[in-house]
Amino acid sequence: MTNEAIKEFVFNVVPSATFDESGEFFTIQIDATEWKSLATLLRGVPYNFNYLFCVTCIDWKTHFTTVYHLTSTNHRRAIVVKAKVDRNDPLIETVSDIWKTAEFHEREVFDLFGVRFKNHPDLRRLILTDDFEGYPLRKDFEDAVNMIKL
Amino acid sequence: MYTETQIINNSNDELVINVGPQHPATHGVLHLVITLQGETIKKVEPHLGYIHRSIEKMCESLTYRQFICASSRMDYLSAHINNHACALTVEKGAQIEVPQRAQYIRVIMDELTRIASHELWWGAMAMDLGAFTPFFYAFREREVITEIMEETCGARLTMNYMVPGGVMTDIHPDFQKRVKEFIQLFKSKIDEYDDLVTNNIIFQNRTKGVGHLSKEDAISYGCTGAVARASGVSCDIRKLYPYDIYDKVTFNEILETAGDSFARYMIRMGEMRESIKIIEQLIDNIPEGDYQAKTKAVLKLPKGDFYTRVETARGELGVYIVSEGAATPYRIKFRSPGFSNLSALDQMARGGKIGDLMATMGTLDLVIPDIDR
Amino acid sequence: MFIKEYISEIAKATKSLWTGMRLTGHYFVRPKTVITQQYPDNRDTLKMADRFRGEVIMPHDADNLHACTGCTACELACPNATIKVITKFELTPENKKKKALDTFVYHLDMCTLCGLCVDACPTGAIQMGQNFEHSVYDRSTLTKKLNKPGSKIREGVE
Amino acid sequence: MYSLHAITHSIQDWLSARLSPVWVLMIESIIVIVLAIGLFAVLGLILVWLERKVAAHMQIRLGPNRVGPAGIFQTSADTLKLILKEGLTPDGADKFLFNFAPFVVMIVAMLALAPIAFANGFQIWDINIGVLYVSAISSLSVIGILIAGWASNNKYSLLGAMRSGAQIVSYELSAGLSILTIVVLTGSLQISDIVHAQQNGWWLFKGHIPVVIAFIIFIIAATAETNRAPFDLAEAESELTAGFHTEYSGMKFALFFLAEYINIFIVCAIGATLFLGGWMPFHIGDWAQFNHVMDYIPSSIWFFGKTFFLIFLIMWFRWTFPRLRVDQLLTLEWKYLLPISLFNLLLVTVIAIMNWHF
Repeated sequence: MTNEAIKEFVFNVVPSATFDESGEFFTIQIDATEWKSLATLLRGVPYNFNYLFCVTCIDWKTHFTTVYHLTSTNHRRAIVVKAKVDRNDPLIETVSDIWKTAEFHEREVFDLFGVRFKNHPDLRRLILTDDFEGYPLRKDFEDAVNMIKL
Repeated sequence: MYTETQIINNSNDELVINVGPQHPATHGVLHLVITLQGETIKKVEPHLGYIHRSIEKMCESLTYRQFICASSRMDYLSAHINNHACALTVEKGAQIEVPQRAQYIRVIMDELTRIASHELWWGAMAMDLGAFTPFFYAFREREVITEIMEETCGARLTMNYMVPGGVMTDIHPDFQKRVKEFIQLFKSKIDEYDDLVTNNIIFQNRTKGVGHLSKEDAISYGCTGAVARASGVSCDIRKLYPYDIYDKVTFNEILETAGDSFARYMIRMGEMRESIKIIEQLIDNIPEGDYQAKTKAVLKLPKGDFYTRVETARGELGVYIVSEGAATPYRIKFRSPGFSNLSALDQMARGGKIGDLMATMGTLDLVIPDIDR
Repeated sequence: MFIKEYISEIAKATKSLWTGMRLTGHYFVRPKTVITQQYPDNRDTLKMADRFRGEVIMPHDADNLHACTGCTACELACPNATIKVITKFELTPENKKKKALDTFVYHLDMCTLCGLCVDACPTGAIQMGQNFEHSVYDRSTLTKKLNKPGSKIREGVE
Repeated sequence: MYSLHAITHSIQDWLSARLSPVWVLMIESIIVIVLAIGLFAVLGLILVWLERKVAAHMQIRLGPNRVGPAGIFQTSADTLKLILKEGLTPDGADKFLFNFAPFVVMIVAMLALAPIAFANGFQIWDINIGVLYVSAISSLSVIGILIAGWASNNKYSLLGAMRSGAQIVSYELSAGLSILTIVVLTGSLQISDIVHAQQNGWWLFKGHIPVVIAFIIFIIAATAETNRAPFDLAEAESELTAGFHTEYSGMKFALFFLAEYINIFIVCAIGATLFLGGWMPFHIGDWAQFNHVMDYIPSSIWFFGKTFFLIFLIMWFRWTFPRLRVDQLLTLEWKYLLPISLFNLLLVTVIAIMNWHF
């Protein structure tokens, strides 16, 4: 499987996807709304990306990107999917039904960034207390009590 | 969270117990809410965050040299390997060539750390199952490693020995001699471990067939390290994506197929022996040369994102740095092995007894600061 | 057959238990294997490794001279603002203004003993000391001034 | 053989010559109570210290070594600390039962001490159903544990108490059956008879392999009945924090702790009496010279030596083995120990009837 093949495969599903081959992993950039359908296809044949090893989010101040690192235990090839999420209404569909590990990782992202995952079975704060206000890993988060400005 | 009325109104004889945050078996501040029916576990729900320090946020304000020492505080039992992962990521981004000598030292240190970590796990796991004595035997050998570390790195637990471009100081003149002595000592002692715990009939009955995790689940839950390898998933990063000089040494990736606690136990015992093998191959062949590459005073990573995977004692640690070209990272994500392994605990413990939960948790080798970060 | 299996099972189990008991018994009757170090008693013989990182110290020689130029490299290298270098301007014999160290403030209570400051120091003015007994009754005593009163920079250190 | 009969009888005679029988009984009871409590305190302290030392040396440590020579007064210091501590009662607990439970456990342990022969002629109460009495009394201690677990209003305590209930009820059986083998061989339930029956050799050596098997089963069952590792499920530290005594503190906790060690002493004393001849010195058949030499060692030393040997054995188990799981514990009893001890009892009965033993 080459990058070209994946490109074509993704292009058929998500025409608006852009690709980035400069980094270590082959990166697919899509919009949040298209993520779920792409994820289902990537998990299925022929690529069988069955192992989601990292889920995270980056706050770009104008928008979020949720970053999914995928690999497959069959052909050992990692790809990255970056989904652009609206910052004012951060909403993306969950993939916890496809990869169970996403359940915890998405809860963490929800906890620290406030990205809501649609259809997540148990979307609650994972690390912070239930009554915590704000999302600490956002760039505009200010915690007057605990953060020490140097 | 459960309110009191919820517990009382529970009609189907279920008992909700809080295991932790202070509990002898959770080794730290993990909080599990377990639902019991009699002694049988119906559900395990982890509550995290008691030791969350937001290292990721902290690192956003630290330079690329400084953030390495913060990573020691995640999985403090394999602090060296965490440091190694961070250093590798920075080197990848800044395109620093690491001298051969430094690579050898790093790998030897990694493997020593792995043995030390597994020793502690072995003792603590036996303690979870009610045997107290192994803990002290494990610490006796672990002490030798920490003393070697102390001599060379200057610290015993959070060494901060790796710097971008190599290691901070050269190895101590006695280093090779002491490591060889340790290898000799350890080889005789590991058989004692088998006598005391592995072959013990009570221990085997407690762990065999307990906390079963199928191969599919292990992959789906993103389990790594001994947990995944016990289910037959080949996932040793040292083998699959070798870093530093792991491609030059020969060692076996220990694999089991049973997927139960005993398989996880055997994997870790085997890994200790493999680590000894790796050290034996390297210890006499450390090449002469620089221990540190010349680097710029202010390290800056080019714009882009960098991801490194290394194999810690607990599994795969991923360090993901997003750089905007500044001297500090824009965003750092640590993909910690314990976090994913813990998420499979519910699946593994369900249907077992309380004692099984402890056995399963023991073989998961959870380090809570690693989960919470 | 069932009886045979039953009995061999018991025999195997008993043997495995006995192996374990023999090991603990082995150590029980050999007091020399005890590894306990009786800490406050062995203080005189206790020697820490040369590189052991116990605290940051600034060595002064017999003439009360140190090697710190006040360049603040350590302050910049420190991950958690443990070090604060306060500098002043001194007049050199040629009547030029020269930056020099006034006070080297070291917050031991914040220090993670990572050793980055020592690594960063260009003149080797600070080192890691071997003392590890830092417990005090008053936390404020952990904020230390490392340069001794009246100390000066050694000649020739730039 | 040196006997303590002379001392006890002279006290009896001296008192009855001066006082009415009722007063004699009263005064003798007081003496016995004082002695028993004294023995309790001393035994508790020594056993705890011993356990810590045994554990330490097995774990290549030194153990207590600061208070007194070799740390012998460490346990006294700990007890003093526990006495001075506040005894908390949880808010939702059943106050009366919560405070009552430690005493139940303690009193049961004290009662079981009555028929034990500490030395030749030194026995509180030589009841004719001595063995039956001890096994009946010692099974009562589970009631104290159940009360403690239930009254604490703590889920850990409740689970621990329930485990303890299941455990002690099961292991009573095989303990009883292995005691029965000796009763069958001796033909008496009286402790003094059992001891005297071992005049020409201890049952462990006289009774062939079946008695050895009974002895092993008895030791296992005794370990389980006293809630000691590897059968310490009732307090299973890593599972239930402290099991039934999670909520206890201060002196009430100390009573549980003490009772545990007294119970160990009692079961080991019973084991020593039944299988190792109690205070009876080591005799070989009719070899008079050898037996005579052995008689020079006081009988109390024989008794305590044997008992402490068994106690050491139980401690050795504790510091070597992992804990069993609750279902495995019951499997061990019902699938292994019980059938074996039933079959064993049958064998012993045959031996006794045919008079095959030495």
